[in-house]
Amino acid sequence: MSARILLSLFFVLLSVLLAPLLNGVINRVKAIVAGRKGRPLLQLYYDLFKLMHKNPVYSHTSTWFFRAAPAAGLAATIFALCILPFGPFAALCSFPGDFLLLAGLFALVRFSLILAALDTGSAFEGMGAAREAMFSALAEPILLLSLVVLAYHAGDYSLSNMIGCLHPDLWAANRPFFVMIAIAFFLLLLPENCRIPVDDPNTHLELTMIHEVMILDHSGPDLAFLEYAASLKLWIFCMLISGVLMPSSLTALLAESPPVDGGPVIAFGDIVLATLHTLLPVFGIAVLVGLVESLMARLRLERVPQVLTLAACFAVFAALVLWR
Amino acid sequence: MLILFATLVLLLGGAFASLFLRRGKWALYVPACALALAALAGIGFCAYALLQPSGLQASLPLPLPLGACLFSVDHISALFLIPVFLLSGLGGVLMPFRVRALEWASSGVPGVTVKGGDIQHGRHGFFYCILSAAMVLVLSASDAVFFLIAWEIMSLTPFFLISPQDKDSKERYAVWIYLVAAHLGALVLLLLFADMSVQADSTSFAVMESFARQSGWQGAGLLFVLALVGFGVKAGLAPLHMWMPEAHASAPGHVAVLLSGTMLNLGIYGIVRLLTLLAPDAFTALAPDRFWWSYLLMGIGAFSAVFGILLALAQSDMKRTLAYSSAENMGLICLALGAALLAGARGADKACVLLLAGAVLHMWNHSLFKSLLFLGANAVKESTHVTTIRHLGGLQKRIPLTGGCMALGCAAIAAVPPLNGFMSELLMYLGLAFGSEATRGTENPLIFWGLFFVVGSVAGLALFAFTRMFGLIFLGTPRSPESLEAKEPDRVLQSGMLLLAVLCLGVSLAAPWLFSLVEHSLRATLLSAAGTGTTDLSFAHELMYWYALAALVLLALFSLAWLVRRSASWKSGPGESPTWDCGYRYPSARMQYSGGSFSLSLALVLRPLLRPMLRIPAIRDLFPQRQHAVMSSPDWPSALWERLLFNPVSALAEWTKNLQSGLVNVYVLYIFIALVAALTWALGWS
Amino acid sequence: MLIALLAIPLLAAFASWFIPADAIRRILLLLVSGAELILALACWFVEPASFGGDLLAVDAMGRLVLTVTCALFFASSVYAVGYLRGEDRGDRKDFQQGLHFSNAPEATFTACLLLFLASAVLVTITRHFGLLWVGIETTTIVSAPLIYFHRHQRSLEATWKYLLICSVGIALALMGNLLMDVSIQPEGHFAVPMTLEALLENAPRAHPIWLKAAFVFLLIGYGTKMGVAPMHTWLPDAHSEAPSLVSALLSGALLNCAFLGIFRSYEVCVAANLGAFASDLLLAFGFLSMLVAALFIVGIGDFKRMLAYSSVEHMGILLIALGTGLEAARGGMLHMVNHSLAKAGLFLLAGNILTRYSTKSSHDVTGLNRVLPLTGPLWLAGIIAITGSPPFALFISEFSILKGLLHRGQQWLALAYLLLLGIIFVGMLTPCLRMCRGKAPPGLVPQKRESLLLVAPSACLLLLVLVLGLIMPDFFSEALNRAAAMVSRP
Amino acid sequence: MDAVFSFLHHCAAAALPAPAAPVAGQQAGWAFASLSSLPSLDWLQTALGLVIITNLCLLAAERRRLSIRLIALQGVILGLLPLLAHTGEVDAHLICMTLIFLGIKGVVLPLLLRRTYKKLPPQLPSNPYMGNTACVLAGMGGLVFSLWFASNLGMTANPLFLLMFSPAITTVLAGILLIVTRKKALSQMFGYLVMENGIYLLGVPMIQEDAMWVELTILLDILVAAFVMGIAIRHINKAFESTDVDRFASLRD
Repeated sequence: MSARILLSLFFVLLSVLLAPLLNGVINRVKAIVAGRKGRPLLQLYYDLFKLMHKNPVYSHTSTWFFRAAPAAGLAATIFALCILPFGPFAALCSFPGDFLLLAGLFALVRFSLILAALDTGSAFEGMGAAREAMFSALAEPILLLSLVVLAYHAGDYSLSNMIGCLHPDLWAANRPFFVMIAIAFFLLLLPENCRIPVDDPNTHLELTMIHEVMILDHSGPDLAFLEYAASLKLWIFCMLISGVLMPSSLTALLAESPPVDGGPVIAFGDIVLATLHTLLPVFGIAVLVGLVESLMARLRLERVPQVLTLAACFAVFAALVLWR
Repeated sequence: MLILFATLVLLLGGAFASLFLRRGKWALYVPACALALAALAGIGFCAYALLQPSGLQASLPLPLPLGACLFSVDHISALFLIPVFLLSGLGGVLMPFRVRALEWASSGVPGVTVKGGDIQHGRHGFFYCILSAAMVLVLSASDAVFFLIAWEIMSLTPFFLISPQDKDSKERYAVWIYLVAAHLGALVLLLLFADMSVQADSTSFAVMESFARQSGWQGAGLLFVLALVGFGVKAGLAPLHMWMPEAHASAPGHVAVLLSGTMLNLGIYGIVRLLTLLAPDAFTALAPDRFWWSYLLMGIGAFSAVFGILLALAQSDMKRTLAYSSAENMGLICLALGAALLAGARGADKACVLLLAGAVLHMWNHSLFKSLLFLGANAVKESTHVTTIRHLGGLQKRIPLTGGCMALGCAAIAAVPPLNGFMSELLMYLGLAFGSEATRGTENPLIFWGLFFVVGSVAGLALFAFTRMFGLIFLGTPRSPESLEAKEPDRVLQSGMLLLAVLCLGVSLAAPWLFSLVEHSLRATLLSAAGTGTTDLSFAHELMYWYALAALVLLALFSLAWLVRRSASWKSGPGESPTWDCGYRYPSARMQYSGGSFSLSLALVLRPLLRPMLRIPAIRDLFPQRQHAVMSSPDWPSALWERLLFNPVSALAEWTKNLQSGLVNVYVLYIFIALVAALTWALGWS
Repeated sequence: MLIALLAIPLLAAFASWFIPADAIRRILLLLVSGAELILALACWFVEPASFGGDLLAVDAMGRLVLTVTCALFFASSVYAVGYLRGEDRGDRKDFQQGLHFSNAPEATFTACLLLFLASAVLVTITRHFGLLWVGIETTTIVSAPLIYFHRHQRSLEATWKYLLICSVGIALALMGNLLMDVSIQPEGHFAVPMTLEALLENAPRAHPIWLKAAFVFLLIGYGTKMGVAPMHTWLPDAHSEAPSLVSALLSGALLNCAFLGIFRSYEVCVAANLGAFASDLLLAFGFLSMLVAALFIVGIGDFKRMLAYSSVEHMGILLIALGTGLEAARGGMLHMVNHSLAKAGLFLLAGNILTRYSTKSSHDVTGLNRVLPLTGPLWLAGIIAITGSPPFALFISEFSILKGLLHRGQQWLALAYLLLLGIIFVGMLTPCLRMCRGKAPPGLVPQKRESLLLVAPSACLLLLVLVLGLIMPDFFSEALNRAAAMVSRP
Repeated sequence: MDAVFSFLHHCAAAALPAPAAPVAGQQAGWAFASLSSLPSLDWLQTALGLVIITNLCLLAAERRRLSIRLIALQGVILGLLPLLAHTGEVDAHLICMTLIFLGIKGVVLPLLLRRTYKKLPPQLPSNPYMGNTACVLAGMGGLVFSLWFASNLGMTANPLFLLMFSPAITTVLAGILLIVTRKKALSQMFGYLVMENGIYLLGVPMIQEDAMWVELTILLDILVAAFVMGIAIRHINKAFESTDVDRFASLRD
């Protein structure tokens, strides 16, 4: 097992560990803006830990879909994490066309979640499922379009090469393009991760909720899996945006250093630097999400598609900019 | 080639044996055996044909009135033949049991057949075999007249199969619209082949192809449009799909398998075959003045895909949902073909191969999962006698095996990894991406991106449609007594579904090998003109390997998570409780989200495309009466035909009836007028 | 041989007036029609000696029509045996108007049938224009009593219309014959014998404008008899009111005879280098017929009238085929044969349906497949055949006509042709499906067995159409070629 | 009604020589030596003019009794035509034919019609579908059409044909018009007879040519007889209690 794979594995583990922190950051930002002290940063870790030791309760109507869905969702999300590059470092599984698989894995998550929600036979969860299905159906093509445009730009079809190793000069040459793609991603992040102008993650009983209402009946480890998978998904989106926004100086370094057998040698310091260089924007985006959540009110349901339309517009603009 | 003839003889023999036996179970078992044997032999034959370097040819000395009995099976035919054999064999094995179940259902008592039941076994078996044989003939015919005859036989026979019991006016309408569409489509093909055979002065496909190479067709564009319309009707491409929901919804399971699993493919086959006849190197060097062919294909494909899935997600009947989604999938295939044409013309070899392979594989996959879903729908219908979502629900607890297979099928059709549906769409996506890259500097990337977007939206909407269908029918609580008492179908149907489900999964596990198989046969036929081996497709193979691997990885991760969960909740075992009712004490099954409410919000968002019709009663009194809110989304693209074509013609015909007034004087007046007019014209004629 | 062909039915007709027993008369009918069929088939193997120059002589086209006529007549007479047995004597209630009516005497009926056969045979075996005209005129006279077999008001009305309109047509055809005689006369004062041979010989010197006028009169005149729109108006009435076997003969034999008249005139026109003019006229009337038939078939209720309009359509197709050129004409000849066989079969089946259901409305006939287990499927097959679907032979002929049209470079006409075919298909299929499917109307018990005499003739005819669609024997193909070559410009 | 008819009759009689004269003049102009050698050209032209006049009178006539007389008149004129149109020697064949046609057209058929008419129960005359004036005008239109048509035809071997053509077509068209406009079955038979007379007219020059066309027109007459005897009297009246054709329009779509 080469060092590179070990490195990738390490970054996957790092992501897995750090992902729930994003929620804490967002909540802390919201609290600060609202002038409150707020929950601890590590609140989600505590929650997850507690839920893992709770006994699950299942509805009479539910079937094995209900039980399998959280695990399936988590498995798919973790696999998605495996094909996502960590900054300039190639992903654990990097192959041409993997960005398509990323979208497909999101679809798998959604598929299992929706079915689990419908499995309870509750009107509320059915409602949530319908909305989730609707918004994600509208969001999926936009995500795909943004990704394919990125691939077009890179001339390569693996995420690791598309967003992982953007050369700063190249980035600078196409700055408007990347900014627009990033905005499109950010606008997709909001509905896909149930953030405020679209959805409110804090309440459970509103008739207008989407994601939270879908998982009303889950409990114990199942709920923990779902929450965890959600935070991982948020992490993935943040990583995508940071990958698009932040060209890595390491990439230039890698390109310049002569390849010694099995690839260029990277110094340990560089790795740490690049890691920080990647993590910072990720948390920066979390801060941004927190700010948006604090400053905006939730949109009426029928206006949510407008957010998606906006995202689509940015993606199309980006495509046009690139094509021109 | 002898094997092919043997399968044909088997099928025909089964057909006539069945006709001869007329009634009783042997009238169904004999054709079932024949179909199964023919399927085995046929699949072997396909494998053999795919291994041959070039196509196989043969002819029969049957004095056909205009053409000749020429057979030719090249790799394209073989690729299309595989699902035909597979599904006709499967359907054939299922046939006796399905027919029996239908008869039991009509008697109302399980296990009891009404004396002199209303299905004529012999006739049913006969036409089933004939339909299979005709499909094989269509795929192997290499002569225009022979092809047309086989085509029309294939188009006509389902008419006898769609509604074996002939129960209600809905089924009758289905039969009618099916036959009308089939024949009108065939008439267009008649014009097409007549013109081609006049120009080439021969009805043989080989001669036509060489004619196209040497002198080229006059009005090739028109011919192409005719082919697209004629074959598009059969493939159920969106504005021409009006027969599909009716016929597929009415057909019993084993017939629907043939109709949607194989017959639609033949429409695609026709388009591909005609492309090779009209422009033999269409996929490698399409002339610039024929680029609009590809645009047209893409346009129709995109339209069909989008409207197919939109209409599918608004249906209240599960079989209709499935039927509309066939329009979607055929649209996707058509779109990929069009994109491949464009990519090939622009020199984007990789994209062309990927798109074509994606189209072929998607055709296979569609055959598999659509058959699976139709069989599942049939199982639901047999156990509950309804297929409307309104009356179903909670079936998973009652028929878990059917439910599991259906869930797999739904996941496959909704393009969820790691199943086969996503596998072929993956190739299409990648092909489109490559196409956009290879055509850098032209306006084509925009087209490819647009298609990419369309495919993406369709996939998203398919997820919506099929989670809705599956979730509302199989999950939750039963909405009616019928679904409360659902029972698993018989073993044969169960194993049929299981087989298809395993195949669905197996195809995605065997993705790399299947891809290279398809790639080789495409290179030998459609892409033969583009020097072989120039394009490096190792990346696509890599992707396919990864895709096959992804299934395993996902499984491993899932079991890991499952284990973690089990160990976490090990201590006292899970608790049981009713679904949380949000504080309302008497929740009932009727409060669940229904099909209409599920798709309402999306239908409203997509109002301009879907044109939903809402009828929400206003509540006025203090004590309102029982009211019904209805959402329906009429199929406006096919209603357009009715408005623009059928209604004016019948109005005109109504008016014309006045001319036959019954008065003999008027009749003689007609003669008078005709005489004077003809005489005048005769003098004026120079 | 030719004289025998003529004499046998004539003698038998006279004999049948004097035979008292119905059974013997029916056997006589069968025998005569069988003998005629054998003689007609013999014509394929032995070239029959001509009589009186061209007065009685058989050519390729005549032989084709002759064979079809005799075959149809044989099928109809087999059917007639079963049919007449089922017709009860005396008064009975008319199901439409509730009035009582009785049948014409069976002796008259049989005699008229035989006379009809004789006159139709005369038309086919003569190459003389005058005799042709006489034959066609005689068919009109002798078929009128056949139509008026059921003596009720509607059939009387139909007979009246048939007689009046057809007589006008016949008169116009005579006028056309006269004009042709005039046009063909060379300088000087002598008559040309009106045999085909002499006419063809003299045609190149014919006076073109007179010949044009003659052709117009002949086309309108014989076209009236043939049921070409807009002169077709008698056809649905007569076909729907006549007994079904008479309808079968009218549609399958009579129309062909009239077509033969047009065919011969067209031959002369082609020989006189007026082919282009004549073919334009033929195409115009052909398409008009198809159009009219299509519009009348859509939404029609009466299934016998539907079949009648379908005859109008097919006559239109024949004219189109004739006017289009060699290949199409070949298809046209085939089409004529196929149409006769299929249409006669359908009419015979319609008779079965009518006796069982006692209604001609396709709205009231339901569950045919259950009520009449043999007639029902055959009826459906027949409708599919007559609308030109493979594997039936009408598909082949329609396809070759289409090819002919395209060969002439008339894409728009080809398109119109297909469009009309499509409309007609939908129009005919709709009532047919309505009839075949569904539940039997209350009070009708499904019949387990049907009389073979009533089903076998049409089954055989339809089988023949099917076989011709899949296999084309060489000698038949040769005959078609020769017939088509008669009207194609060299 | 009678007054109207007599007025029309006079009108027609007054108007006819005018169109008839140009007919003769024109055709005399085209006819060459052979025609002018015809001994009785003037008589022939007068007879043709009379035929046309009787046509128009028939179109104007309302009462069937009058129509029968007019048909008889026309029949006599037509029966004499073979003699008038004859160029060579008068032989037995010609005399025979003349007698036959005179007998059939001038005597037998009118008598038959009369007998039929008498047998039918008396009925009020029913209005035709087209008024008298319109009928006559339409007949004139037919005359104009036939003249135009004849002017476009070329010369024939026997100029008599050209001479006969225009009256023949006029008569045929008038016959059809009669069938179209009349309501009574019997009146339609008149129309048919007139039409048949037109055909006969064109056939007259052929009598000396051994062509059997004119003889064939006899068959038409037999057809008419069959009509009148078989249908008009025995059945229609019995079944419908009327011979108005608008009573039997039940067969329609």
